[in-house]
Amino acid sequence: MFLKFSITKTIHDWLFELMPAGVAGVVEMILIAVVYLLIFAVAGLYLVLLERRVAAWFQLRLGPNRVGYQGLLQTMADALKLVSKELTGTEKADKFLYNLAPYFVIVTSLMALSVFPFSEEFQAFDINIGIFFLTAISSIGVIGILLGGWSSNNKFALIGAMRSGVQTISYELSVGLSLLTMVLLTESLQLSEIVAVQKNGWLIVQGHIPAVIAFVIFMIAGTAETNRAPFDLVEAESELGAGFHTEYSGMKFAYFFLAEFINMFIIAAIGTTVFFGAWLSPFGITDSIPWLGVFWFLGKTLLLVFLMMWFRWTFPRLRVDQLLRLEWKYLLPINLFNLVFMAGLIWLGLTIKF
Amino acid sequence: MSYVSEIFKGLNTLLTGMKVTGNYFLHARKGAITQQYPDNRDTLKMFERFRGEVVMPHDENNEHQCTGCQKCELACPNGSIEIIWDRGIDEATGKKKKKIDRHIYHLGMCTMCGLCIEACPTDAIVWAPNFENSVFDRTQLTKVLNQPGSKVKAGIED
Amino acid sequence: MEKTLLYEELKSQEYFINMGPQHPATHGVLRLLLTVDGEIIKKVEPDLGYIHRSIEKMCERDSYQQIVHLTDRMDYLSSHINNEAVCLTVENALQLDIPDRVKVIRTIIGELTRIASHCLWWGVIGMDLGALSTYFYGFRDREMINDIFEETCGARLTMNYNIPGGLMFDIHPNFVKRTKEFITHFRNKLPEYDRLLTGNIIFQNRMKGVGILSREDAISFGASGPVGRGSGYSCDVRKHHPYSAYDKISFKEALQTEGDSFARYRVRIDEMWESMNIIEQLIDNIPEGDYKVATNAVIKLPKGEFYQKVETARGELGVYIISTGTKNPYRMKFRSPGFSNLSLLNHIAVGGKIGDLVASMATLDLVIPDIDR
Amino acid sequence: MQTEALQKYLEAWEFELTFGEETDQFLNVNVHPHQLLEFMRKLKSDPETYFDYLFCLTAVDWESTMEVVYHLESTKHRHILVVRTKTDERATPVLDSVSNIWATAEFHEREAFDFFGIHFKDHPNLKRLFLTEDWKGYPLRKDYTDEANMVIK
Repeated sequence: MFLKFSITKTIHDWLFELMPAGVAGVVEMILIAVVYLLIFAVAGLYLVLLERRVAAWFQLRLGPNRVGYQGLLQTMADALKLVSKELTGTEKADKFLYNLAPYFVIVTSLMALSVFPFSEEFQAFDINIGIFFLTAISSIGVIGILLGGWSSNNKFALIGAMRSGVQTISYELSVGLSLLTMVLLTESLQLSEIVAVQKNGWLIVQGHIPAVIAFVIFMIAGTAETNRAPFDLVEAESELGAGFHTEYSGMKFAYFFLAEFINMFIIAAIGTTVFFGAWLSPFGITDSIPWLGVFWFLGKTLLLVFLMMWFRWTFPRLRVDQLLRLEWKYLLPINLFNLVFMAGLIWLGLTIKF
Repeated sequence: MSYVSEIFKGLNTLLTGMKVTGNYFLHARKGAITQQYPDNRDTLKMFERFRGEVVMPHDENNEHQCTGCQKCELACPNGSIEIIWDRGIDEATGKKKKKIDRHIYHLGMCTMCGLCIEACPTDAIVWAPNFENSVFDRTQLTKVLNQPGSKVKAGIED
Repeated sequence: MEKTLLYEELKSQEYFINMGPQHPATHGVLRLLLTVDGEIIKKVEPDLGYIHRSIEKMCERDSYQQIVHLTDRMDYLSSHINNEAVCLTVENALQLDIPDRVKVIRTIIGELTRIASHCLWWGVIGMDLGALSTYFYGFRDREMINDIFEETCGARLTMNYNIPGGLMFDIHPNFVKRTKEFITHFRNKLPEYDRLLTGNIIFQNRMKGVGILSREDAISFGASGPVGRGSGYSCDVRKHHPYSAYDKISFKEALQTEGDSFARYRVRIDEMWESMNIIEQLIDNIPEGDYKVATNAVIKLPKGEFYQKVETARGELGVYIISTGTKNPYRMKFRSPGFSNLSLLNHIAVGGKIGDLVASMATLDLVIPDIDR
Repeated sequence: MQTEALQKYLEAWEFELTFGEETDQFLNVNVHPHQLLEFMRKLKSDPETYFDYLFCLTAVDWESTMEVVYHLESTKHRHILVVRTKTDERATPVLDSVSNIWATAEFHEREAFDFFGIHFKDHPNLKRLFLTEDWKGYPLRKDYTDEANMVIK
């Protein structure tokens, strides 16, 4: 078990004092799960709100500002509405898969969250294959999308699902390769190790040119992997209506919707961890106060999230063949070249370390 | 080499676009073009020529200027105006004269074309800048324009 | 033997999609029956009539003044130009001498209408291609024009400002000032349109080489307006059959020769510049005079046939009146630009992807009430 | 070509044509339905006339006869001609389709079929365009009545 608790050390000790070790372990797991679920249900909702407000500011509007102070409760109200809505569906849908699909999507996106180092102590699982785990998990979500699109017995949904399959499989490569480029620097897949390496300077500084290239590719491919504009062919409102979730309503739709936003958070969080030193403060200005790490982590992540929102509200959508051309003709060759470039840099010892 | 320059050119166009939206984002505070409608009701003022609905102005003596000539009814393309009239005796001259009983206006059928107001020889009906025309029952959209007990102003001839 | 069987199973099948009548890209209640092979379009068949009101039949029972307001409801984005078309037909038939003031005001408002329509189109084309912010930027500028219209004639969209014989009432005193303000504002904002969308590499890739229409096909399909001009076919009615004040001003006809969606896009952007030039030529010297000439309360057209072409924001609108000398037209036909432009959709969309269909449909700039008269 | 010159030029052709009055806005020419297709082909292919742009195609119900009116323009010479053809048959008037000469005629002829019930021979896809397949009658004909949907003033 790769549990690492310090800030919650007291709870951990108390639990193990109270009951036998096996039971305590299970109880502890459940506690972690509940805490993470709660935090990220709320975080997902506020990401939705953030997106709506940011979109409004890009578009000369005000955005939701009615429910609560400055609309802070707007998405809560939306969630309540979605919970109370009737779950409609197509009659000829493959019921089992149709109902299963949303859980695939939401569960995988929640799973990925568990490995992030929010601060030095606040990390649920610090597994030694962290990066690998993240890339593996984040691509499972596409199964949910494929299932949802295929089983809802709707042609628009089917087209959306097929596009999603094509897109995620292609862009998975770029995400993996650009992370691999950085792993060359850290020499470890474990997230806590990756952060530890960055105490000598964030990886984007350490790796300079190839790191910046890797970051740009990572952001492009990451946006594509979360199916967000300009790569939102899966939903492509003006082409496919609502795409793969055309036939979903109520809470099932909300799962897809929340998962999209949590996925966006995940991509931004990976970017933060790998390129921008996770919870490390710039130049170590707040090293003496460890709990501020959470603030730095979230701050950097939200900046990247904002960048993705900026993409979304500026760019038109690609066509499906252009999407693939971008990946196979541009991103992948550059990425492979970049990998060699980075390896060369490390071999020659040209990285910047403070 | 064109491969590389192509990429840089492409990225450059994308950044140009992001600069435009980013600029709007930074000036979002004062740049909002939308209105918070029910809140700004007090300050919201329509232009004077705004076509909201047809009304018949009455003066303080409860007198209007409609002689019941029915030109508006004829001009209306979709039958939104109905005039119910009879012949009454003019008090001043003692002659028989056309008099409106009810000037009925179906707001629900009106397309705001303004032909009735163009056609009116005595300017008895005018546009009102009232735009909040929604009601719960469609029958409420049928309005009687002349107030009860009103009569035509003296000396109005068509 | 087994190999062919496997091939039979793997062979792709064509399937139908119903795009519309409720679909975000069809901008109204247009229904397209698509035959698709995977993502590739094999056939597009429009199904119309969801909002057909039979305006032509209604015209047969209406007087000539009343017909004008029905035309507002055809191509509602260029309602003023539609009104003008009917009024011009009636005025030509009656051989009325229209004051210059009316002609100039009609031209200015017509060009403002064109800019407003193209602004909306620009916002919507971005939205169709997934760039949602353009919608609001386009609407911001269109809103200013709508305010000008509202101040002058009381309505924002279905204006009904023209009557046979002139205008319903004179322009508002603020009209000139506001129009000038708008022109200065829009001259700053139009380059922004280019920076945000025109230059964007994704947008160019989506538009270039998509929905190609050759010049011969454009003429054969009766394409007009920016669709025809995007194919290098000079079809501007304002140039070839000038009406109102268009014969007194100088302007360039926006022409592109590529014939693809991007050419049509460029034509519309260029047209906005040209429209601003036209307005600037006219706005400072609106001649004094009457804003209408008196007509009979009941207009009776002489026996005969009258045809008038005008250039709306979408192309050539024709008004064809057959009169038998009564107060109603015997037959009234509107040759709407959108109807002809829609008929070539199948021609340009086949072979493209579903995304291409959306892109080419956006550059055709269809307004469904214009097609479903 | 000017109107008179055009009329002269057309008169030289071997068709039974009757021309409209001089007061008309454009040059009107009546052609017999049998000769319609041939005449139209010649109008388009002859380099002197070269009417390549059919900008309006419509039908008119003259109570006893059905008439189809074609407005033609040449994009090269910029002259306009109105071709009209009449048929006495009212129940199922049949005319030749010009849709293989001008592609735009396909939709316009479908519209005319939809509202006037004029059948165009050799039309690639002649079916209701605006109205539903099972619609009874042809609404723009003068004798069409529909109590439910029409408001008569």
